[in-house]
Amino acid sequence: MTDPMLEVRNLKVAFPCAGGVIRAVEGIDLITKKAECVALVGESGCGKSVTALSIMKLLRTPPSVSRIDKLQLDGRDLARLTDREMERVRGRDMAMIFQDAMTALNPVMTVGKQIDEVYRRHTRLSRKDARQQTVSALELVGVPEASSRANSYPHELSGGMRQRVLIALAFACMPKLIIADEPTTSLDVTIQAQVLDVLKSMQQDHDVSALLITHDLSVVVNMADTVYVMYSGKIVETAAVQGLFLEPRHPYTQGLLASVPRLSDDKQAFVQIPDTVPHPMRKPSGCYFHPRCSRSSIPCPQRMPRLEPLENGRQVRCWHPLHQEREM
Amino acid sequence: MKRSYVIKRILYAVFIFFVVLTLNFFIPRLGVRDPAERYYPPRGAMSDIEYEIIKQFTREQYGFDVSTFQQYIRYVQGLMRLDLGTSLQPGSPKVTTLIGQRLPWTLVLSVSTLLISLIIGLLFGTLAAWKRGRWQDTMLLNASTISIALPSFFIALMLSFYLGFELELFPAYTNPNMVAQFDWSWKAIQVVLNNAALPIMSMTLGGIVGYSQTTRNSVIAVTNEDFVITARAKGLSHTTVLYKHVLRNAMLPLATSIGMSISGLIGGAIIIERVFNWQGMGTLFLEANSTNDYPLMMGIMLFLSAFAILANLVTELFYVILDPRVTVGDRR
Amino acid sequence: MSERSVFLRVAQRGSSFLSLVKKLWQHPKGRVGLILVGFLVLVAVLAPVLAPYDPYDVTQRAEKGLRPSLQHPLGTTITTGQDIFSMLIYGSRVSLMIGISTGVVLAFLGALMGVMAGYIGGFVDNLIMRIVDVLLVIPTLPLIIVLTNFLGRSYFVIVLVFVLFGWTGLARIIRSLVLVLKNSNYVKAAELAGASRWYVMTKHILPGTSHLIIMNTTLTCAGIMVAEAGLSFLGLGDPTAISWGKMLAEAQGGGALLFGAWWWILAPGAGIFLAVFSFMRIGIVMEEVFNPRMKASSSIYKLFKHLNNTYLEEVFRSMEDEECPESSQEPDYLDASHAEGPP
Amino acid sequence: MLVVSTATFLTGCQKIDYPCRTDRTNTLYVGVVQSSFPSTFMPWLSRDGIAPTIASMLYSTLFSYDDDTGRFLPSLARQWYYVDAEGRPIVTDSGSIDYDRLEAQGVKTLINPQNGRTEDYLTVRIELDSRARWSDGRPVTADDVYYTLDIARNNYLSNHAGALAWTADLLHLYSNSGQLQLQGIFTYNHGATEQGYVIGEAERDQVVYLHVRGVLGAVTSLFTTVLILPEHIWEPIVSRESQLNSRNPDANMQHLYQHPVGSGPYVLDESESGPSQIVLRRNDLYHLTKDDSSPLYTVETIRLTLYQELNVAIYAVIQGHIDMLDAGLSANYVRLFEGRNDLFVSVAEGTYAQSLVFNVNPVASEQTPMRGLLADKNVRRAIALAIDPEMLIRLVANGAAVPMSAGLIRESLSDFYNPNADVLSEAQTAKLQQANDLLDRILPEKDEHGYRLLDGERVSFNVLGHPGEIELISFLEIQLQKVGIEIRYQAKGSSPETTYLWTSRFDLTIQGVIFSLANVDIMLNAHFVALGRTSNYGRLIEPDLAADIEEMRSTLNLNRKYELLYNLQPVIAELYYKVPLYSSEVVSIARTDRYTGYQVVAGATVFNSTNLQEIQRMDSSGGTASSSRGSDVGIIAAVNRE
Repeated sequence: MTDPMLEVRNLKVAFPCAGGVIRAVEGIDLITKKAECVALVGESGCGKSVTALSIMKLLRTPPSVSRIDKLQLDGRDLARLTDREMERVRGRDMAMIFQDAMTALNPVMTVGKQIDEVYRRHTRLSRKDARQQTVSALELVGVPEASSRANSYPHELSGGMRQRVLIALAFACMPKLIIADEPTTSLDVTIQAQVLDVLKSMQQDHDVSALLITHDLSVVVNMADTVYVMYSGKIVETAAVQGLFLEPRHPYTQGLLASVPRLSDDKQAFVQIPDTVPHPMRKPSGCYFHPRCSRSSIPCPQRMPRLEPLENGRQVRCWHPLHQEREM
Repeated sequence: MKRSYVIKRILYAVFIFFVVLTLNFFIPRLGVRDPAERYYPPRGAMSDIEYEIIKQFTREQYGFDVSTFQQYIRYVQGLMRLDLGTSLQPGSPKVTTLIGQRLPWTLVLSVSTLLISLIIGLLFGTLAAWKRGRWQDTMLLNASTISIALPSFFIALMLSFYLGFELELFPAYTNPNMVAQFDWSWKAIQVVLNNAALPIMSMTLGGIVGYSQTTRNSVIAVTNEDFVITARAKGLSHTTVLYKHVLRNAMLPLATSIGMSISGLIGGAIIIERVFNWQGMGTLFLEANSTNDYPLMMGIMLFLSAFAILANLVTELFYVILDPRVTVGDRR
Repeated sequence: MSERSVFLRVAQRGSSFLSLVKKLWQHPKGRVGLILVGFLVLVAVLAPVLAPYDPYDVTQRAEKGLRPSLQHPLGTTITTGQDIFSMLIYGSRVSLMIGISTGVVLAFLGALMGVMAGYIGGFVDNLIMRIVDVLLVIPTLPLIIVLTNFLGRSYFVIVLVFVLFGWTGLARIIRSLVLVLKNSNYVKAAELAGASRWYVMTKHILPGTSHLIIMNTTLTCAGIMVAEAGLSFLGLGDPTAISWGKMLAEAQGGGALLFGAWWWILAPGAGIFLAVFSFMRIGIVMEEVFNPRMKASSSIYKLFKHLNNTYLEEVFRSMEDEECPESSQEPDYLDASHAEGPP
Repeated sequence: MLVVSTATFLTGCQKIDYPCRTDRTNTLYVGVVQSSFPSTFMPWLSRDGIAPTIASMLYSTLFSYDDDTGRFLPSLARQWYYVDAEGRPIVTDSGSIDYDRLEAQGVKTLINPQNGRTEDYLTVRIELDSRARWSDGRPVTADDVYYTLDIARNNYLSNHAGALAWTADLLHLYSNSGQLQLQGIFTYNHGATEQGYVIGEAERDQVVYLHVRGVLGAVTSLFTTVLILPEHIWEPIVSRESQLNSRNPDANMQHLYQHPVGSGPYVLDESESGPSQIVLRRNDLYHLTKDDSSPLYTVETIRLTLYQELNVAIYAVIQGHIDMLDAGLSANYVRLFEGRNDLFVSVAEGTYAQSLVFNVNPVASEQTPMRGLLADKNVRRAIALAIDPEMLIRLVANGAAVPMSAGLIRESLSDFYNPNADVLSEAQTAKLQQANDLLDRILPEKDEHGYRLLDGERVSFNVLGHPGEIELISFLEIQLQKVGIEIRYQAKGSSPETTYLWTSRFDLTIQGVIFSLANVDIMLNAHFVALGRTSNYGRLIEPDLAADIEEMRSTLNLNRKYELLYNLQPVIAELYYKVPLYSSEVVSIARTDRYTGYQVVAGATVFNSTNLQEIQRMDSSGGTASSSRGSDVGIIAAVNRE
């Protein structure tokens, strides 16, 4: 078994604010192997993006407070790095693709320049060479007429192009890990597919590990190898992608799957999970999911279940996990 | 696209200028039967007939002998030749000459005020945004409330009193010899700086706070933008992020407020010039007011308006460079 | 984008004036502002009772240039021996009167123009916005000086001029808010239900803008007070009345600086400061009350200063799986009145 | 950039000595308080501020006038006298004018060239000083005098020539048909010899003959007020098309105004003068000298600096930026200078009197019941009695003033002052009693506040004044309360003529008057006779007074003139039309660390021609020059009052 590329142990993030503390992430573990694509799935507000930012160490200490037992990238302990050292890791060893390319790109800087910056920062390339690299990086992600597009401002590009620029930017130094935070949410469906293709081929061609953060299970199916399902700051289920889709063990996962409309199986009703994610400051007692859970029983409102290991490295956090009952 | 935008802005500025100059032409003509009335010299001991002659002479001299429309045409033609009219001061100096004499002195004050308050304001504002919520930030917030509540002329009086009279660090009032004996020598420049110290100080105090506040707010706003996180995710250092990404974008709202203060640059020093007896445009305007020198007053008004229009236009065009997103259409 | 949401938030918090005052009172800074304004109004109204001397009495020549003492708490003027404390008290009348009356009239005009421009749109909007553009480039102070020269020096003229040329700022803000409101669902619903333009304007749009107007009015009042003091300082105010600006002008003209009579300058300056400060305080607090985001963001940092580490550790510990959290409820020592999301 | 600006800013923080503090030259730095300097030096046109002073330093009059004694002192001219038909001087053996012979032999009947009518004239012979030079080196000749008087009287050439406008007799009157008529004098140029007057070949350029109608006052003021212009400079430029006018923007005319060529003691340093500073240099060609033939004026260079505010100027004196201040200060400031031995405080007797004027005869449309009340002499008298001048002097004028006689002639003019005219100098309590007695008879009814009622309405007057006079009016308010009359402050407009004097839109107003020997004939005429002609100065219609003033003004006999002046004072006093309040003293300051030897001159600040002649630079090696001025000239012209 290869060493994990990224190993996160017991990440906790809280946002103290007037009236209490927002518990954003409550002790999650994540492992990404080399060249593997791991998906972190959950509804909005469950702490996915905070997790991503924490891994990049991009959260500022006011307003957030975080604790982590272990943060290792390719065997290197990131948790102990100073800010200065961390700067050298970001962009070179791990990079991030953001959700909305419109806001994630500096509006008053040409896209080429924004990519140049990465090379200028992490390599010893001259200005001219950096630009050459930029152009080829853009070509790699399928931007036509890359050398002239490099001189465009973000607002002059289409949404898909912008997202490609973001991908090029993240892959510029061929990092070991890519964190993609909802990389396609803001795009049209057709373009989504194109961009996902680009992302996937980039990831696989260059053997880059990826942490994909999304709420969209269809994306997960196409991209991911392993899936972590997150609910209200906690991991509720982990599984390989097939296992999870075929046989969800947590009621929440089941709900998520059920809420995705499927053309193939029209017998299955389109089900929605009732209510919404609890407010991060007013989480229910016991299992956070119990108010919305149809299987809720005595222990559920009292105690939080542990993340129990199952077969095939699967894990689930539930008092009443779904097993074979599913067949019935 | 950009060119058409630029042309549009220029045409609009010209349009506004025409509206302003028309207003400027008609305001002194409102509510008086004989607009030349304000131009007649004091009657003194003249008899009716004598005074009639003088009035007639004055009407001819100042072009009131033709119809209002023709007067307007003449006025516009005069402006085309950069002629703002003739002052009622003895010797009938041209308004433009008088403005030319005073303008540099006002610019000494206002440009240095602008630069100093901008530089310090940027530093403080960035610092406050950086140290958001700490004492530096709180202090700035309180300072901004206080500085608005303390009118600049009061600050000026207190500075004049304390630094000028009590400590005798700076001249409490401007020495007019400074203007008369100015010869570009190092010594003369020193004298000017020495005299300008207190007026500049009293004007910068408010300016610094204002710019700090604007800078702070826009830096904070920009810091929360996604692209700043992107920049940090690229591994850029704090300072690079600050200079290349945050400040550059934070400059946009700041540019508007700089544009606003440039347009008010000359007229804004009126009260301070008065406190320190600084021989600039402000005192010229007040002199014109106290001697009822209407052509001079209206000439200065038009000049200030034109300056403001120009400053606004330049800001808008500058914006095109600063913010590539601005192309077509009105930002407002 | 965020502006829009702020506007809507401001607009939707429509409630009565009284509850607004109540909210201000509950806010510690707002309370200070309210008390100060109330104090100033009281001083202005009771000026004849409070003033120990007749401030217009220029006949006390034996008492000239006295330093502050028990008899004259703020001393007397050098030129005429007027009691500065009494002048200060009477000066509040002019400041408050001009400030408040101009502020209120300005609010009406600015709101009217803004609502018209925003709601009717089209030609009216164009016209009003062009007027705004023109007024924006004409230098205000020189223009006021010109007009007082033409129209005479009285407070009526000053208020008139302030109103004529001061409405642009408010009108622009109101216009942007109205543009947002116009597209909001309840206005659309009213329009679909066949409500007349006038009805929608007065019943839906105006109430929606009322808070913004009130907030702006307090800030305008403060601004007008400074402007009035400036005009009086330049000798363009009413020559017979006592105002703080005119007191400063007299102090300067009467050689207060030469004689070192600091009390003569400090007193009216303090008056101006107090009045403007109190109104600004109220305005700023209103801004916080209507737009709590601002407050929330700044209070987080305050919170961090007083952050209790053991409490935080407790929170983190409670996140652990092993220790089942019995008390997921918040301990109340970090309690504040507002509960808001993270920035 | 930050570094540069910080550095420059810090250099600005150093204390810097101003050039004048170390200036070793004989340069007098003078501060002037007004809004702007004259940019042109047209000697007649501007009467405001420092302009006449500068004009009188750049140009010269024929004679100067000693206001205290009524003597003429030589300037451009050495002497003048009336001549008889044969050109012989009409003087007594002692050299003074022989009035007996003047009336008998001096009058000559001539045809007025303008209207063809025959009129009576006197002939004046003026002898110019042959040493007098224009600053371009040319001699001052009789032609210059003729030219000056010609254009001064010609309305088509010198429109509104202010200096002459005051001398009513020299004004050009229009008949109803619009025809120009000359009144007063006309010059008699080269035809003098044809008329039989003797002019020697050698003195051709120095002798001027004038034909003067019987208006002595006009002539004397002409001698001492009209600055003589150089014909050779002005004649080519002044024409009917380009008139002499203060607002004439014609380029040639402006050149003429801005590059003055005069005959005064100083010349303008054009290169150094600007909008905030005027530099005058001593004219080397100036003909008058001291006895030891050293220059009459000891100060070589005068640098006038413009200050817009009095406090700024005082600060400049205290800081040593300037040596003296050409501005009257409030007596409040005296306290500031106490104990400073580097300052000289000049407290000079004032020639300027504040008076309270009643609108006794408003135009019909402005008549109100209250103004009607003012037509009653007893009401005016009661008001005059109620005013306590001592209190006003002590409290309003801060003690720096002297009481003014009700006859409006200063007490210090002891030869002319009539003590009988001082009708208001009793004890205040007695005066108040009298005033109340008088008013009780006219207005017996009072309201609950003690104010008198006229037909059920409170007797209340508005006093027009500028804001600086509010204090004075407040005091009057208190004093008039004691006789049950209410007065209120009313703001004056910017121009007295258009706002109130001409339109007679006022009840009472504060007016400063100067009645000096030099102008008394004109001013009394303007203030008490010239009804409808100028402004409301003269809306008092009193035929007897008018007749006396007219005679005083037009008599050929100076003795008679002064006798009439003496007799007029009680008449004026008893009319209570202009009630004197006080005459303020002129307080001014100068530094003593560079110059010494200051004199106090009546009615003047420290910056006056006496001081320019007397003061000495402390470290100059000039020594002490004697200070007597040419005393042996002008004997004939010297006026003997007896």
